[in-house]
Amino acid sequence: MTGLPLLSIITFLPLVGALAVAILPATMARGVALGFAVLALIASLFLLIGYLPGRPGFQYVESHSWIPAFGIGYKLGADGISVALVVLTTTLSAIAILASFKPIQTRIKEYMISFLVLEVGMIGVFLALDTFLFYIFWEIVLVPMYLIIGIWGGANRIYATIKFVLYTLVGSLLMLVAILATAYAYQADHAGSWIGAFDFEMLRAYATSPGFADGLQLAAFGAFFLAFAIKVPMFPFHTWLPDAHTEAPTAGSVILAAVMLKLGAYGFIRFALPLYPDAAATFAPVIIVLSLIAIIYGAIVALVQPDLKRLVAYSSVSHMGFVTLGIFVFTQQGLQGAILQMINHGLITGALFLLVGVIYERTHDRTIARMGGLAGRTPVWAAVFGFFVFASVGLPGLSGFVGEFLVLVGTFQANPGAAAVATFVMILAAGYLLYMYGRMVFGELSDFLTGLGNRLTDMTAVEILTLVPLATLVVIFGVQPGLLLNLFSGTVTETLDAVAPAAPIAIPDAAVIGGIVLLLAGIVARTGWVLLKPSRPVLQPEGGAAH
Amino acid sequence: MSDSLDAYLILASLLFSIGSFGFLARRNAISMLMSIELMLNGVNLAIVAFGAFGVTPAGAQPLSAQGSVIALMVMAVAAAEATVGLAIVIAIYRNKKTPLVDEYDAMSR
Amino acid sequence: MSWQDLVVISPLIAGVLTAAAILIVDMIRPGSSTLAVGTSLIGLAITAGLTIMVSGTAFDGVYRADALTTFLDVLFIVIIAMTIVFGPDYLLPRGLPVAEFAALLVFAMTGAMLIAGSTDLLLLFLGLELMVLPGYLLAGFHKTDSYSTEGAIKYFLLGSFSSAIFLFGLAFVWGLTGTTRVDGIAQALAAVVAGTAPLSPGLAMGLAFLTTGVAFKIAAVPFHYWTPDAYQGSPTPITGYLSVLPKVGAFALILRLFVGALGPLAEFWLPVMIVLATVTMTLGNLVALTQDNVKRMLAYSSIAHTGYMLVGLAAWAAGPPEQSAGIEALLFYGVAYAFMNLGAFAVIAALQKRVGVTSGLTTFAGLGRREPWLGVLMTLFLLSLTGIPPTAGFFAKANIILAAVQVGGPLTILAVIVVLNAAIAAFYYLRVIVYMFMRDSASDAPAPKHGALMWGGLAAAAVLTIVLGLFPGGLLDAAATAAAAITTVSGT
Amino acid sequence: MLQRSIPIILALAVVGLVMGVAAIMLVFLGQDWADALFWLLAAVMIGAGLLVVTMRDIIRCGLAMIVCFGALAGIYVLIGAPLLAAAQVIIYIGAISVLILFAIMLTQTKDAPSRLVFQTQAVPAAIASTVIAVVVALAIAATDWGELPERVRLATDAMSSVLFSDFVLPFEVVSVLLLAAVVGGVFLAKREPGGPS
Amino acid sequence: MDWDRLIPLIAILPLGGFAITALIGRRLGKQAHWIPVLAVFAVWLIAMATAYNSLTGAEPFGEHGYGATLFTWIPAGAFVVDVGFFVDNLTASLLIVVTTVGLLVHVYSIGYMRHDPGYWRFFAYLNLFMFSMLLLVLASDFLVVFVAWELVGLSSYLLIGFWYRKRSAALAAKKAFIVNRVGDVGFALGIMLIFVSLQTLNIQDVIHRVGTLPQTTIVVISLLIFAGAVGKSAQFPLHVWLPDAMEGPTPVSALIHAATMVNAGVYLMARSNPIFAHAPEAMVVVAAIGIFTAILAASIAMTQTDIKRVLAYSTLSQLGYMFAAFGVGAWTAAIFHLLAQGFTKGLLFLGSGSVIHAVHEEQDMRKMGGLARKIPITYATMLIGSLAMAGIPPLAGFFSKDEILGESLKLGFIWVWAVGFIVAGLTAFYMFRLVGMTFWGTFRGPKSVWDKIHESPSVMTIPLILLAIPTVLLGLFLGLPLGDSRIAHWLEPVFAEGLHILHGEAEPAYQLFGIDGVLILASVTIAVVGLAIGWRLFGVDIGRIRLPSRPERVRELSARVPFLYRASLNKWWFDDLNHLLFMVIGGRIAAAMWWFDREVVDGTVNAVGTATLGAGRGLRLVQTGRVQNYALGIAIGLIVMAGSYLLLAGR
Repeated sequence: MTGLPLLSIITFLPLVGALAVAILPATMARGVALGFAVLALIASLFLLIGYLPGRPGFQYVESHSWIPAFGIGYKLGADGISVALVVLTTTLSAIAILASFKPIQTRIKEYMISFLVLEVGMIGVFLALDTFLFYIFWEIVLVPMYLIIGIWGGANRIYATIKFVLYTLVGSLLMLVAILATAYAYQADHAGSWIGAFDFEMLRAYATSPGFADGLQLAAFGAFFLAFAIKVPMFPFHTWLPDAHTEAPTAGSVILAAVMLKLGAYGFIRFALPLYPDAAATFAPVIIVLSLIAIIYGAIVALVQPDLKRLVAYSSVSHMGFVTLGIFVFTQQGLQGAILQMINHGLITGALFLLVGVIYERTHDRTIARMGGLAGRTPVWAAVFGFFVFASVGLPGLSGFVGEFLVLVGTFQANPGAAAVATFVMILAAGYLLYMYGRMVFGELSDFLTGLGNRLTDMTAVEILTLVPLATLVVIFGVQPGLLLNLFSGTVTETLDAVAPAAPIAIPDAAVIGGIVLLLAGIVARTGWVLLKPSRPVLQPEGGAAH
Repeated sequence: MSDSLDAYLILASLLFSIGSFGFLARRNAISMLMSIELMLNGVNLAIVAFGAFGVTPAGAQPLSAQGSVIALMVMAVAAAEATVGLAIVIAIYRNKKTPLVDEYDAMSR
Repeated sequence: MSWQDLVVISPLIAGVLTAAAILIVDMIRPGSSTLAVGTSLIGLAITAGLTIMVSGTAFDGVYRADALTTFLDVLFIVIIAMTIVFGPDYLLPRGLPVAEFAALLVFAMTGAMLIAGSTDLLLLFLGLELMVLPGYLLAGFHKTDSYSTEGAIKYFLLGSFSSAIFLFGLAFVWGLTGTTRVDGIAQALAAVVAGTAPLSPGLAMGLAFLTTGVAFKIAAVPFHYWTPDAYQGSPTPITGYLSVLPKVGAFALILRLFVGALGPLAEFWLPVMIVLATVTMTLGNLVALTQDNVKRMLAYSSIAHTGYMLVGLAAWAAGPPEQSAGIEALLFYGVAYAFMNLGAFAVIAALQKRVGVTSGLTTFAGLGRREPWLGVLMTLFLLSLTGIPPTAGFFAKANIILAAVQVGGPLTILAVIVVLNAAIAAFYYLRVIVYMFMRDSASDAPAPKHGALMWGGLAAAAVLTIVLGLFPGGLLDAAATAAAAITTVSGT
Repeated sequence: MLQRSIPIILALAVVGLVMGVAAIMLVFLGQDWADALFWLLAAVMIGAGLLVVTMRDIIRCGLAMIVCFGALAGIYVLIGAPLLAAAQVIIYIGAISVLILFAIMLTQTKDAPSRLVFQTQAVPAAIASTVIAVVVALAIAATDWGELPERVRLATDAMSSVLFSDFVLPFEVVSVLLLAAVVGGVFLAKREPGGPS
Repeated sequence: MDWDRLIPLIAILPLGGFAITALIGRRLGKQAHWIPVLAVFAVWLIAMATAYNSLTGAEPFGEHGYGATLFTWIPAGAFVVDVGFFVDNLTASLLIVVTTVGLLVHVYSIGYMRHDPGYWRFFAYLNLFMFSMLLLVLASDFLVVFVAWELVGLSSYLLIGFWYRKRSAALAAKKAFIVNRVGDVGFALGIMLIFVSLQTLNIQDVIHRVGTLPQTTIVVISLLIFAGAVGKSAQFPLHVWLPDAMEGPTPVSALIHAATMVNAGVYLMARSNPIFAHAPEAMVVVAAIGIFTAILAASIAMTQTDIKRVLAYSTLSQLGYMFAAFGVGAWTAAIFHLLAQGFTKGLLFLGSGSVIHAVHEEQDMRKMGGLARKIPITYATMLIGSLAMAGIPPLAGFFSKDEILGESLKLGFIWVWAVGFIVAGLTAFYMFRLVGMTFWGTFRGPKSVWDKIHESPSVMTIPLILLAIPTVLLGLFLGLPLGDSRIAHWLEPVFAEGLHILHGEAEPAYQLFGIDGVLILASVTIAVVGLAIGWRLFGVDIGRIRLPSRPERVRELSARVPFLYRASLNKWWFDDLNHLLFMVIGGRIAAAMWWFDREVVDGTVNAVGTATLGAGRGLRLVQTGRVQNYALGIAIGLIVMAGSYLLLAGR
């Protein structure tokens, strides 16, 4: 490779941008921020072009000793998955920044800084090859998002943002313990030398042979699982998501849905599977059951959401369920489909949130029931919205379909029953999305919207500009998913070789029954509790709801 | 009787616990100070007793001498503490107009 | 007493002289804060220089200037320097003298340094007293303020009570081992461990009293009661000092006493330490959740941090004595904790420059708007206290956890408890950020002007907080050598 | 009036009892006088101590404390540390007690002596301190100190040599300690011109 | 000719037309129709050429058709999906119907949609549909078929909901899409099962290798594919969407919901016939569902008053015939009926559109009557169509329907024949009920309307005439000579293998003066009977033949069978059932789940928070502010400490 540390450049360009924004006057904040976001995007495109899909292992690796005392290194590297996700991140960050030009009018400097720092963290997560470095980036992501939701968010933003951070923190801190324990296990088995104890490649090599002790594997995988499951989010750790999505500003929701949810799935693929294969195999049935629950449950709950953003949020739960499902059936199609689904979900849901934002800008309302007949008033918006709604429904020819179908095929090989269950969500997805679309776009213009008069304008050029790239990508990946699939097929094979389940994963009745029993127990217990005393959100500082 | 270490130690512990009782029970700041002095004296008695009866390990200074010196130091420390304590008592007395500690509860929870 | 001895203890002498110098200068030119600060900084610089230069043992071994001593001494000196720097902005508007403030601080520092270096029970006790006595006085430094004096008397009464307890224990240990020397005690106890001598009830009780006394000084639950009141009442810069120096100093005492002297009995007091650590951090965090006064909240949080540090000690006690990871983690944590906590309190002090400004949460409402830089700095310190990378606080915690998992067994559970506590703690730290950035300011009074010293000190704290988080390597090595200095001794 | 003097009566009773025992031991059992003296002093010390923590009038408490320390000094003599006894008399009775009495004078309120002597928690306090006493006593009793059969008389020169060889550093530290205490104490006790009087 | 370039154009041209019109159509205004119409015309030419060459067995098509791969769509390990086309005689036959009807509908729409503000949108959608439908027909890979399958669903959604301001239209569109999805789930699962068991999705490979699979697997696969067909072809129980789909503009109903899309199910099964051949059990199911749908729909059609809904139910009924035919193994007959219906139904719907146009967008037949004089061309063409539907020789409908009935009887499915026989009668009846109520008798609408009624413009009538031609001649062309018909020759290579597997030995020879003749007579008779009853009740007015309509008799008869009448009127309450099941009960479940999510899942999270804070609130009470309390605490702590140390020492 060239001597140029490309990955570091991609990762830290936004940071430079943040500093620049901090120094320069607020009037220039927007431009500068966008500029650096675009620079990062361009840099990441260089990576995309320069990356050679065929080769195994990582490319553009940069490795420097950082904390020699513990063998912690600054190590970045890219494989197919990282490349795809990094480009996704840079693209959507740029779009999100552009999209927040108009909506964000207060404290624009702080906003842009937070956003750029956020981008640094996300890219770092996708590129880090040192478990410690990974954790650091992982946590860095939290703070800017916390501020973005908490400062520029909606009415109930503080409750939402604190919930988001605390929830995520619980998981990630346990993951820290797991990372350190793993490192120590490695060190203890290498004559007390810390060298390589945090180096992902070394750890992976060790994990394949001789492999970590079972006890450690189970415990550590458990911790990783919790951290990632909360981030994905998997049922039943998903309840921070609707709140966060609903309260976050448009761009925040976009990034949250498009990239941050992917961090968890990426973590599963990059770290949890290769490092603890046996534990992963042991956990798989449970995770599959949880994913199935998430897929169906998310869709069903989405059916009755009065709030537009909440509906999309629950649809995310459902769609991300496909991702985790695809990962843990341990089949080529499943895993490839999962990764594809990650990217597609990023593009589609991101776009959906942008479109919701467009309407929210004009109406300052997200209640589906108050909308209606937008097709007549804002035809362009209606058309674009329809496009992405159908992409989200999983219409063939658009990218959403391929990922989902691959996951289903992969699942079918491992466990037809699971595939059958998951496939039924095709109906539900059509159900809630078309209900929402028809309710908002068709019919006569609702009284509420009529009341807005000519404030209800169609999309502006900038808004269209933010959506065009997404739409194009959705079509391209729908017609030529090979572009992506070939990118990371090699990596997928490597990962799967690490896990390599002997037989198709049988979901033990115990897992299913256990899950159901837990649900019922939860219902009973909680109902009792509710009847005893109605609980209200308490995680918020007194008076937190107020602006 | 007066030749048994235990007697002196128990005496010391008695003094110590009497002092602690005073500290726990009295309301007046100065009474509490006095109680602390009692406790310290209990400690001193124990130290001296150890010094008088303890076996000096080989090569060390005679235990009795050590004991006395330590006791001396403790006295000095007690004196310093008394100084500081009384200064603080006087200062707070100026603010609160009462020596009764259980009325110093502006800060709680 | 030889020339050599004097050289070895020269840092202490320098400390005392500095204090004296400050007082004398103040007599010549009364009330000149700049002069006082200047004198003390110069004196501290000299002290630091001496500390770094000298090494060896003095007074046939009762005082050792080894790596640990140097490490801690430098830390103490920096802490005091920062506190002095933060002082004037708060003291002057309230008509409090800077000179006595500085002098008392330096006295306390000398005491802490003495603890760091002494290997003799009596000397340790005296150092402890020399460290805390000025503390009592400083707590009540704002003598016309009823809160300050109330905090002071509570601190003093309980403090001397615990001193008496500590002394009682000391008496018994001494009486049973016949020596006040740390190494001597260690040998005597080694005999006990070896089984040649019994672990008598008397000794056990002595240890119990010692532990209690020390636990009080580091504000471990259930001996923490003085902390919230004393912290809340004291003048804010002094609160910062109180939350750091006496705590770290007491930990120095713990190192010398429990690691140095009682090391052989490690697995005997290990269970107690584990329980103490768990209770301490949990209670500290839980109660901190409910506080609306930031100083009081940070007081409880400091209790929690004590718990984290105790985990480091427990990690050492549970492992083989020569494995010093736990001690290193403890030392590192002490340093990180010192800077982030000082910084946080300094921000509060800066806010309180205008007399009458409370330390309530509402004071912070809209700070991000009114004084963005203070807001950002506070955020940084709070994040570090939370343990969010890339800050010193994060690496310190990670280090503690790493030490714990290295031992494994019950300590792994302790590590999990630590992280769960960290999650709880996040709530109340973040809450302050909520007020600073997500609430609108109650008062629209113009922001007071802060002195260059204040800014300098804050900058230093901030830089240290970040640098220690990003490049902890150097400090890690220092901590390693320091820890080695003591573990090797007790290992034998 | 009656229960006001209960503590005094109680203390006197203890003293009388012990003195009686001592007298009996001396006269009838012909024991050596040291034991008797020990009993006597112990009795006085404990009794006075009890008075210190129980009496209502704080000035009398102070006086009782002096008595208590005096008795302790006697015990020091008995145990063979006359020099320390001297120090006790000088430092405690001479300095600290007087200091305390001054403080009492300074902080006497108009309505002193105050209504209530004890905290509401006097009973638990009593229990707690008793338990401490019992625990310690048991521990002492259960421990084999391997002590000498009889007490060692302290050689004064030995003490001085120890003080100025081994304990020279502590000695110096103590001086610094006192200095610091004085500096701070003076500042704190000094009446502010503006402050409340 | 370079077919590899040409055939893809069949699908690509409409796609291009769609893209261009969608992007710039708005500016083109009333000229927006040119691009789409021309595109479809070009497609028609190519398709005809292709069909001709294929049917004549010219190279490269030959006997068994010709396919080519264009590009690889999904390369995922073993799961490789190629996009390519495959043309054989079955494809060719479908191409003829789809492109012809499509072209005519396009032309027709120029007139029909003239005054609609969404003119350009309409043509864009139509082209999108053409693309999807042709892709469906041409695709050589099951997954690509599935893609087209969904795309036709999309275009149907868009076109049904074309008049989006009408809430009913929007709902109908949604209903159509979702109900279709139910079938698609089955289809998708079938595709997965096929891949997992055969490691390929190429249709030709699959149908040639399917025999190697275990019986049960094949049955499951065929049932799953059938599920997909049921959805798309609106068979019971997924038939509910089609009548509602009439909310769309009439040309749409003609093109999508009568002539082409709804036939996709039959096409799919025919395309994968060997799979079904291996699964007789599945075939029986197909036959049963098909014939049941036929009678069900026919029974409903008898009482509907909305002209388009009547036609819709007749469509259902005829589709039921096709399924029944396929189920009994009379595949050729099924396809024959498909072709015949394609034209006939297209004609009838366009005619009804012309009628509706004439009476100013009125669809209720009770407000019509006597239109024959006002709109003669429409009348004539629709009369032909109705006769064809009724199965009056020698029109197309007669041949195909007769073959279905005959085959089913001869293949031993007497019950299918019996029901089908009744349905034939009913068909004739309700078709002439329609004609009678619409064209004969006296006009029942407002006078003002009557005066303004006039024949539609030629751009609309010409397509009617053009469609009438195949309606008349197709049967003669394809259905003769009896027993050895041309259509049979066409499809022989497609079905031979499957039929051999199914029936083994060749079926008995055709005997005009034997059983087959009897059957012909029977079906003609029943058709005439039904027709006669229709005339008797609703009147007739063809030249000499005149009868008045007799409403009171109708009322009397319907009163005689009250239950059946109400059932038919209320479509056997299927919509109500679905509403109850999915809207009411489903809604309840969803609401309950949301409650669960808020109170249980999220509630637990919050409860943890509450508990933690509560603990904090409790513990802070320890901090009383009284020094002695603190001291006591310390003392107790000391005691505990001492105790524990002593205990530890004790061990």
